[in-house]
Amino acid sequence: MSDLLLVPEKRFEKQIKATREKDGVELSILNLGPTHPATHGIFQNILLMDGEKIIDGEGTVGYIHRAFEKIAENRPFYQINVLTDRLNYCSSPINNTGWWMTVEKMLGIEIPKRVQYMRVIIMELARIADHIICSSVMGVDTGALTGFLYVMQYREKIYEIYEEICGARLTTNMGRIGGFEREWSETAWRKIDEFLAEFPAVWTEFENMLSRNRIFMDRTIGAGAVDAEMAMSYGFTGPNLRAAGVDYDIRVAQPYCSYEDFEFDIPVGQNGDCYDRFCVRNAEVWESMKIIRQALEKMPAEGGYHADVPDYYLPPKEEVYNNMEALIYHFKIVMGEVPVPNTEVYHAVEGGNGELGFYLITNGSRVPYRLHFRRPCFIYYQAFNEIVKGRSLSDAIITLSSMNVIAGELDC
Amino acid sequence: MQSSQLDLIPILMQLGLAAGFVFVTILVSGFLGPKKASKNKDINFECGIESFGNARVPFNVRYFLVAILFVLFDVEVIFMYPWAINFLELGWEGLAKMGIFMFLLIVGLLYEFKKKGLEFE
Amino acid sequence: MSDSSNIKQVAPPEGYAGEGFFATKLSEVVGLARANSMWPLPFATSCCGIEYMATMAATYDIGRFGSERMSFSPRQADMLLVMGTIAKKMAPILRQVYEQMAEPKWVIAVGACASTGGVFDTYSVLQGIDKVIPVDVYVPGCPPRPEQILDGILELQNIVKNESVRRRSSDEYKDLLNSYNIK
Amino acid sequence: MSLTNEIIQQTLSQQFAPKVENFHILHDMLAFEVKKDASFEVIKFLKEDPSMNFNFLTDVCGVHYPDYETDRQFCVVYHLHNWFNNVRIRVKVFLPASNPEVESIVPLYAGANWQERETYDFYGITFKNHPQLKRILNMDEMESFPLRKEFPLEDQGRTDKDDRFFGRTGPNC
Repeated sequence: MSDLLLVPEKRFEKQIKATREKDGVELSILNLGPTHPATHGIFQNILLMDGEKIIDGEGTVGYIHRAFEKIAENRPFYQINVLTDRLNYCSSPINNTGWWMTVEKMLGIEIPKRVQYMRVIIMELARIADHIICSSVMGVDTGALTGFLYVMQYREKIYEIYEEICGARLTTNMGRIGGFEREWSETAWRKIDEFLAEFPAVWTEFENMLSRNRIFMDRTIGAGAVDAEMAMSYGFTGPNLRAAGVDYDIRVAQPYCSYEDFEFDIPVGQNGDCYDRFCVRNAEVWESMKIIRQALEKMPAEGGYHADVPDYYLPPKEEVYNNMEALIYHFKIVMGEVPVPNTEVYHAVEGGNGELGFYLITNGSRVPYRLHFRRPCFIYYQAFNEIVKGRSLSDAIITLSSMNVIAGELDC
Repeated sequence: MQSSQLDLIPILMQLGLAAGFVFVTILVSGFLGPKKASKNKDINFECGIESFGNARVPFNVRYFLVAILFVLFDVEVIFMYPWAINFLELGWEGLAKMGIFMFLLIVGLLYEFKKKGLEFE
Repeated sequence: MSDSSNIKQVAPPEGYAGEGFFATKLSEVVGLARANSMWPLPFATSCCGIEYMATMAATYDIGRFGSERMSFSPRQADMLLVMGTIAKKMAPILRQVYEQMAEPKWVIAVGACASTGGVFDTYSVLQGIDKVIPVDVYVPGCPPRPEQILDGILELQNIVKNESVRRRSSDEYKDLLNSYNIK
Repeated sequence: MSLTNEIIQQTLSQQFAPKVENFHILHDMLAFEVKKDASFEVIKFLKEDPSMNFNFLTDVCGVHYPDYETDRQFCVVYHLHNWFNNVRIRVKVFLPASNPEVESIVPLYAGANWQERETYDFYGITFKNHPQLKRILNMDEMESFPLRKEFPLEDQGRTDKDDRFFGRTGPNC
């Protein structure tokens, strides 16, 4: 157990000497280092290689550790939303809405149906955007750059929808305690409809290009296979777990934000390899589009865009200048004399990569006492060296890309 | 020089121009480009961390085997080029000769297959 | 026929008149050649990296400005685009990559985190990469929009156009490197 | 028979009477505290007992309570989730301030490996016979444990940000 604490290079040198004497095979150390085009983020893997085959490996993370949890202990609730959209920055609206739902659960605020439907729409759009990047970058890693360039245009269309709703493209800081900061503009609804009209054809084209492509199938089928038992014991959640055959999805297991009103099914793979993860993510894009269509149809007409909680929801500016209560509420919210209970709450949301959980401990003051993010990437990435042992280096690269490890969420 | 050779001079000029342009640009950029060597710059790039161990490690023999086999069959293809050009004039007799040549190499390929030379794992 | 009275004569480009037909200096020619073919090293660490992917993609296409070819190895890179948060654990790696780049080299700090540490004023984040390597252009924004990143690259192209050929051997440049004790 | 909080509470109290205490329900999730030495057995029981069957470890994290009494200043919180009956549970283990140490549950759930390393990295809580207990997110040369309450947020060595302009008078206001 002690030599595991050594620096990986020292540990592998002992193994190299051992195998050199025993069967004369010369092993070598490869550094899949922090700045590497194949790792779509900054994590390092020092691999012990026999030619092309990986014998052993050790991962080092923490290269963009920004101490989110320490910052969260010094920021009031509405300022922590800025942190959450830098967790999994490919689908930041999901993180934002997840954080707002945790705070609302802690404060016991009831959200009107219309706002819940709007939140479902924006979360599913973010999930589509996340899967667009992951699937197309998987194509880039097996050599198909065209797919990436073609599909990224539709991610730009989703960026335009974000801009209509909250003004930002990537780190959206969307929503408030109780709903959204403003009614969605006419162009936002029109752009959502346009996106739903155009995107299916594009996504079919993208899928046809890669799903039955001989090169892509040979590269990904069987690479980085994870069985259900190992996935559950390593804490896999999200598309990586569903690719291994376990149909655990929080939107169905513990429905939040009125997900129970929509019919959608959970795509599940069989043998949990890169090809299954790719297909599960592609199928989930179809499911998300189905959810958005149902949400648009069943959207209740009235209900406004935020819950009526003046204690926590900043009143609009013209009201603050005109009537007294709004001024008092505005002052109390900004100065932080907000009635916060002294409690603990854990709320989980189905993020782009899996179960994104917020464990919030409050002690009645304006800043949380302790906030812990359950980051799916951090938990399932520890199985990477286990999965990749004994496989070739090119399998390791495609496994890393298919697991969609986002550095911001990995070392938050 | 006969007139036919005179026609070749423009081709030589073209060759000279192409090779010249490449050579001159490399030379000029060699002079104009600033050079700054330092110890830290000359060690090989290892994704940003100091490199450990050396890369001159004896590697597995199967890489060498694959390379030699490639060269062998590549040379075979080169022999086919002259045959492919005057394919019609040589007619059946040419095909027979080429067939024997290729048959010998296919026997070699089968021999490798049996000896598992192409197995990469 | 149109009477030639109301045709306004456009002034000829200034190289046309004056002494020496389109006379130019060597550094301007070299600068022009360098500026329009800057090979970027995308040192993408976090959210700005994803925004850079949008800049590389079809809509904002960085290839229009000569930076089509991404080089992930510092040996063939001209400009180091540092995008995203640089933690203290990452600083020596960033410095090593910068030192191993071929001269002439430039650095663009894309985003607030690379320029000043941004929203993360914490114990583990390097407060701005100019503490470790000299920076030529800072692009504000968190993350900056693709147009802002392109504007930063155009800004750098102006710098490269007007840079004299002898800058890299001038002692003012040597003092700059010594201040970062880069040998 | 569906697994409700009361059933869990009864079975656990019978099984580990003195070691398990302070059952409370917060936002419809049962939470309880376990004595330091019995934490491994309780979690093993929760995982392997057919009636409990908590097969999924959702999360491991640490909390620092500087103003509690000295033998309860650190706390390790485990979140477990029973997928079959869809029940979540929170197990809290309080540790003394002087030498916070608890049994590692990597043999039960492989997913706890890095999360325990992260808790060690942030709070200095050592996990006995953890396969590779060393820092994961911070630099290896760092000695202090940053998420403890007395550790300041800002980097003390920073030169550029003048506290006066940021409205910070005292250390970390």
